[in-house]
Amino acid sequence: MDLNFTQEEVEFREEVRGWLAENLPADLARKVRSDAPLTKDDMVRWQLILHEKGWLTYSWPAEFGGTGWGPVKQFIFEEEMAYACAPRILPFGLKMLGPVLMKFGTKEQQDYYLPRMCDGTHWWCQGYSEPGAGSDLASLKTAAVRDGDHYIVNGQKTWTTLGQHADWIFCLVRTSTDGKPQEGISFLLIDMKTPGIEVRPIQTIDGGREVNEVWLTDVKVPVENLVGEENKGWTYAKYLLTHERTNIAGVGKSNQELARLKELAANQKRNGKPLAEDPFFAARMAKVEIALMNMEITNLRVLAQAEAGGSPGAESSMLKILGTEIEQELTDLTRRALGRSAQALTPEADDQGFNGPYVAPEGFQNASGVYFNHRKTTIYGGSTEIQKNIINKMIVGL
Amino acid sequence: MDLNFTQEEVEFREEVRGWLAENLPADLARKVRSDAPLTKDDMVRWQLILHEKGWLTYSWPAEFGGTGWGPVKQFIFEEEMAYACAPRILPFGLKMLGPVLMKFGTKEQQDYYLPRMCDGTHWWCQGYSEPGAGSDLASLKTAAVRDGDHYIVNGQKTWTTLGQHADWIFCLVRTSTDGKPQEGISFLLIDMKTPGIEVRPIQTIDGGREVNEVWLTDVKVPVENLVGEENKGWTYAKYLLTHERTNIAGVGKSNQELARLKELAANQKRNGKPLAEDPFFAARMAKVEIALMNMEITNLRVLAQAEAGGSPGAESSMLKILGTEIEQELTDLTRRALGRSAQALTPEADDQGFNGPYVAPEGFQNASGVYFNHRKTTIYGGSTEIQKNIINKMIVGL
Amino acid sequence: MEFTHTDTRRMLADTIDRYLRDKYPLAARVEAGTTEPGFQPAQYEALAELGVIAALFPEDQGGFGGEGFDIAVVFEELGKRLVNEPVMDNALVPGSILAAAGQSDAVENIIAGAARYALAAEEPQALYDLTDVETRAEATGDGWALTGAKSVVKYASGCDGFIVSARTDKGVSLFLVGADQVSLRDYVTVDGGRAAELTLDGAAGQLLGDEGAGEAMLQEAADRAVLALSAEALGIMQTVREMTIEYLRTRKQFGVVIGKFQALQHRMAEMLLEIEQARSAVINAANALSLSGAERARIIAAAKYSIGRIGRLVAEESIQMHGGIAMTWEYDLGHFAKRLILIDHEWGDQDFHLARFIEHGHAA
Amino acid sequence: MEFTHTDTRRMLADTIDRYLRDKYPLAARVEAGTTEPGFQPAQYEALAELGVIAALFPEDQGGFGGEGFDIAVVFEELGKRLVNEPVMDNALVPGSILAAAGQSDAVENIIAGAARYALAAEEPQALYDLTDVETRAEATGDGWALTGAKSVVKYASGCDGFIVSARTDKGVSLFLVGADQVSLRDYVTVDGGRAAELTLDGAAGQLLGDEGAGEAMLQEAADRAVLALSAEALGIMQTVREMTIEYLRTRKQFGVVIGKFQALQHRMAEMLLEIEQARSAVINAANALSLSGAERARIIAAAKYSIGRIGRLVAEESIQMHGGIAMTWEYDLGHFAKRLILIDHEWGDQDFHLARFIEHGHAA
Repeated sequence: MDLNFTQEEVEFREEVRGWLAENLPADLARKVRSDAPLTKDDMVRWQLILHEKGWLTYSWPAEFGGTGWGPVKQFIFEEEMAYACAPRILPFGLKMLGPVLMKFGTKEQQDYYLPRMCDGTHWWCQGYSEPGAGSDLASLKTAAVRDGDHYIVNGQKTWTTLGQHADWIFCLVRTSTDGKPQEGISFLLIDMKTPGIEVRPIQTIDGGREVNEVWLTDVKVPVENLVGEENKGWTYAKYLLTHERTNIAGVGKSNQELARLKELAANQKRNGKPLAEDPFFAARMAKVEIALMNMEITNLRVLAQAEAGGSPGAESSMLKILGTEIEQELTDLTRRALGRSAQALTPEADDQGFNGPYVAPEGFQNASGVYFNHRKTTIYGGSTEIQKNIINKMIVGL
Repeated sequence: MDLNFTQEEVEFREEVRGWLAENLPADLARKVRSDAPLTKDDMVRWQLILHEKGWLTYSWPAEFGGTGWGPVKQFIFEEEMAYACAPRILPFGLKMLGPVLMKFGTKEQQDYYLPRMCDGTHWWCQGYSEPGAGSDLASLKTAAVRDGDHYIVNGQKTWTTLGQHADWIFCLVRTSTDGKPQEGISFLLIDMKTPGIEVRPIQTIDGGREVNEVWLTDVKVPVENLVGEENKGWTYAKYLLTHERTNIAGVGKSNQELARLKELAANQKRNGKPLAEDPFFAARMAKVEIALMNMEITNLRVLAQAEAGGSPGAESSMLKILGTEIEQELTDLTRRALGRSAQALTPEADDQGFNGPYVAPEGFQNASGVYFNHRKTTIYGGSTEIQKNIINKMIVGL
Repeated sequence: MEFTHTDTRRMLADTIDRYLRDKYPLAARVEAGTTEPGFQPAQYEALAELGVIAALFPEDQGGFGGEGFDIAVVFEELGKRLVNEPVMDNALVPGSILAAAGQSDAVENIIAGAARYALAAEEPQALYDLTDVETRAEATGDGWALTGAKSVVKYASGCDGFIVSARTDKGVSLFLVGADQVSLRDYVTVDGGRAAELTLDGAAGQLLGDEGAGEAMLQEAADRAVLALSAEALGIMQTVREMTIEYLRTRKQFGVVIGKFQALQHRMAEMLLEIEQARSAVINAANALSLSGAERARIIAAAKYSIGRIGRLVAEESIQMHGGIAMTWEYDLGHFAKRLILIDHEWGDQDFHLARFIEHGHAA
Repeated sequence: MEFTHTDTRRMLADTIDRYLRDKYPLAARVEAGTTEPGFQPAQYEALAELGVIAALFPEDQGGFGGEGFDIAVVFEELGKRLVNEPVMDNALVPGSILAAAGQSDAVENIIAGAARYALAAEEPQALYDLTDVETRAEATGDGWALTGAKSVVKYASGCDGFIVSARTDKGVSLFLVGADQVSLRDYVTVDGGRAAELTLDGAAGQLLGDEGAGEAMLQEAADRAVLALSAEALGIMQTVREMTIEYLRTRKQFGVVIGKFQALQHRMAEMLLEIEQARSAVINAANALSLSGAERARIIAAAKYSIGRIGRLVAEESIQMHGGIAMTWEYDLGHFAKRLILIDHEWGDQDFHLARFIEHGHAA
């Protein structure tokens, strides 16, 4: 047993931390820290800075131009990014489509798409979910009918995150209705500029406009945009979903949020004393901190296993459940710590030159919005209920 | 809206309280207060005192020699019994079999059995559960085969509370295997002295010996001991189970336990201050007290409905769930309040002339045992899981 | 014992219910909650005409109710339809203080829907503690001059006047301050509505009640507000309950309606059971308004604690059982859930009231 | 990072596991726990021979381990089979104090299983607080005379001596007291075993370590004890887990195995997930034994808090999922559940350790 990182890993962490301190633009870090929305330009700017350093493809093998880092280094990198309040690297191209293309794509597809998802040419979005499907992903209905050199695609995708900025979408489409629902699904790459595609924003309960519906009406897609074999898309989709995610638990992000919460609680006052010393609030914070400490060890255990070449079983589902619940609890405590001021919705206070008075303390203008927005985390990416089904299946076997 | 009892009800409460103060033997109250086990003699003694007063049949209609009290008076009576730490009135004859006989029994059965379950002649026990059945009561297998004027009964009953003292048992038996499991069940009264009956004690995890297995081997039961019609026993069993229970929530008992817990917490010390002032412990106590306050109102709502002739729906199941959870939580807090001394098992400290030193404070010699024993309350009488199924069925309808 | 409302209160409830069902579409409410003044003045006036405000005041103040159960009935109905008209903030709370201070003209105008006032009591540095008052009042020749800041004064914009708590040498007192005497920074609230930061810089104020009597007066108003909020939350929970039941019955996943999944059934049963506990808490609080001392304080604190705890459960569980659709602005549920959660941020959250409950237990 | 044990520790675990599986039937353990001396002396000696005690001490004290992970490995194995031999109470805890005080002969005898000692630290008036000491020690000509009372000293009967905390003018100190110097009132414990109330009336004692150093010495012993208890609880949870999984797979109700009911599936998933969290807490605590200061205190407190919380969940949920059978003495589960719950009553319960965690957070 050894809970410590190796000397090399410790030095690597220093290197990442040092580089971030010098290269992460302060305005971006400030936005991330206070949960203010990022523009497309913000995200692309940061992506290109990372790309120049060669770290954008931190999770890719060297043969495809990646860093070739193992799970532990990837984890450290992600932790440091979280601590520094760097904008998250959008996963759709780099973490989702990328690995699928590397494993199942043709050489031509790899050569064309992989570089372009790094250099800012292609912004990718994901076309998995459909309005009627929800957790039952395989019941999807968007149909692709072969017509000569093309597929004609009709249907509707939803929850397409940042689809409003996207150049391309990777879609699961139904190419056959024979057999089980899983058997007639194919994996298609679609240029968003193709006629017949319409993106309609979905406003979320916090007022945000991150997700979209994507409507497809007689969209012509060249057959060479098919990934792998027709009707085998479910295999690729599952590969993507179960593809080793070393930081599904979001330890770095939650540690960062906890630190921010503690600072807030030290400054807020209840009965003339810091809120952090109120026994009920202190207990709430301590409980989530302990859960996070335990989960961090659980996460390291999975990581060590992955580093040794093993693949995690039910632990991935456990980490998804725990990680999202801890994240949600932190957003809950943050809004609680703000008291009455959590009711104010004052994004203008984040603007440069804002002149007060603040309602919530600086950096906490949108705490309630963040709380409501985070309700999604236990719904998407395999809901908590689905994860419990998986845990039960893998361990109890029923 | 009026949350107050009527003047008549208030006076009735005073009357009950006054009578209990004078007539409840102090040694019995002391045993009940400190959760010490009662002997058969203890229980019979108290039962006869109540019978002499005419209150043993407090839940019976006047035509059968009962008090004729409505739901509210019955509730008040039960509350006062709990506050006074009176031994509970055993339900098997008076609350379970009695109402079934009144509704479905013959005149002869009523005339014979009802008086004898009051005057100490017949101690009744219940033969419902079987080892394989659990929550699936209708899957019972104990068989009664008609043979001339008798049934020949073979099978096994379990969880028979205080069966070791019993003169008679009322049993659900299978008289037919045609149709649905519910359709072939009959309701039989069996004299425990009949050859072929063996009572084997089951020791529970707290070391208690309240429950038993009852084995029946070729037990001859006269056909006149059948209640109602053959194969209609399920109807009677359900009547018994759903027969209006005005105090399923145990409000009086829990209020009494809470008062005892508060007293304990005021005397125990943590960091030199009363445990009752420790913020974490105070919060635990306050939460259960608030749950109990709310449940008390819910209970009164159901009671008012019953008094007006209505019959409770899903509320009965809600009160069963809440009442048992609150009871369990109180036993949990009591053992917590005792700290290390909850580990000692010192029933001898309850003996007259015990000479110390006490480990746990007087009256709390068996707090951990009580905690473990109370785990049964969410399992028996329709487990919490079964109650949730019922609530869902009645309200959501699926 | 009697757990049905009087005929008068049932008629009132029916009247409000029918009006809101017919004439208070949710879409307009949501829209109003994102713009100025944060509510629909015509609706507010219509509600006043229906007697919604008069029901909150006793006859000798020009109303026809004013008891705990009147407040509970009104706000439960308003909650069911997610009404964000400032009935609590501009009528119930300031009206009861003004009545206690003998300002009967102002109360009449409030009841008629012709005037709106707001209580400006909570300060930026205080977490729900109404006695944590740094605003100062100095005696001037014929009145008082107030200086300080108040936070999240709901529906402040357009008010005819403000009731402001301020400290003098005799402790906390309440003052009536004209709208022209204060500066407001107005903004939208997360749950749909508006509020303002209010600053006073030597504002002229008129003492309400006795000097130093402010804490008691505030507590009296707080008890009414807590009851109103709790009843509003109960109304919201009932609508959420209906929406969730309907969704469980109709939404299909994996070929069956999701209400067939036992894991969801059991969670729904828990939610249903807790909502009944919330209802009992509100009944108890409504009744407690006619009590006094520690008993009243404990019961009212217990209600707000219960509403805070159960409200969070209902909001979070109903969203989770709905899944993605509940995350959208377009679907009604999220708006109900937001208000339910934010009710815990008004007049003391669940921890605040748990502490208050404990404190008054010791005192008893 | 490395999350597998060293070969030596894995061999030790295998040895203990094999021995207990073959030669430590639960029935005998349960029986022993209800009679005198509360355990099976022959088993205790056999465990000592296997090296179970030696593994808890470093080489320079005559053992071959003594690190956090040695303690964790041993007690996890003991927990799995619900061993109630006094390895913690008569060896680990007193042994580490005696070693620190330079009593190497006594430690040697402990390691050999030839002598048993017990720490008598907690007093009747104290809830887990080892610094709440009213027992007094007065200097005599050549030693000390102790007067006071100690509560729930586990496996006291038959001990060769006691380590007693007592107050002098310099604070709390520890003393070695002969068995003939104390009176014991011996009794059964709820979780199967024995303990005693211990009284001292001018008992002759020998100072261990420096006068006034008692609190630090006790805290050092407490950290080891908490780790041992946490690992024992983890072992118990694993057995409970296996029993419950087996029961879900085989017990039928309404015609299907109960593990098919989704409500139980989801609760089982939560229990499985929490047990993994408990495992992580134990690993963290084992590692923390080599740290110092607030960091060590926080991690060890966090582990005991986690074990208390998760232990209750596992005990209660496993009984509930089993139903009636789990309530019987004859079925194994209840005995595991009882020990799991009572572990929260030794060396500070979850509230005590949550407070400790918070306190050391502020200090850090």
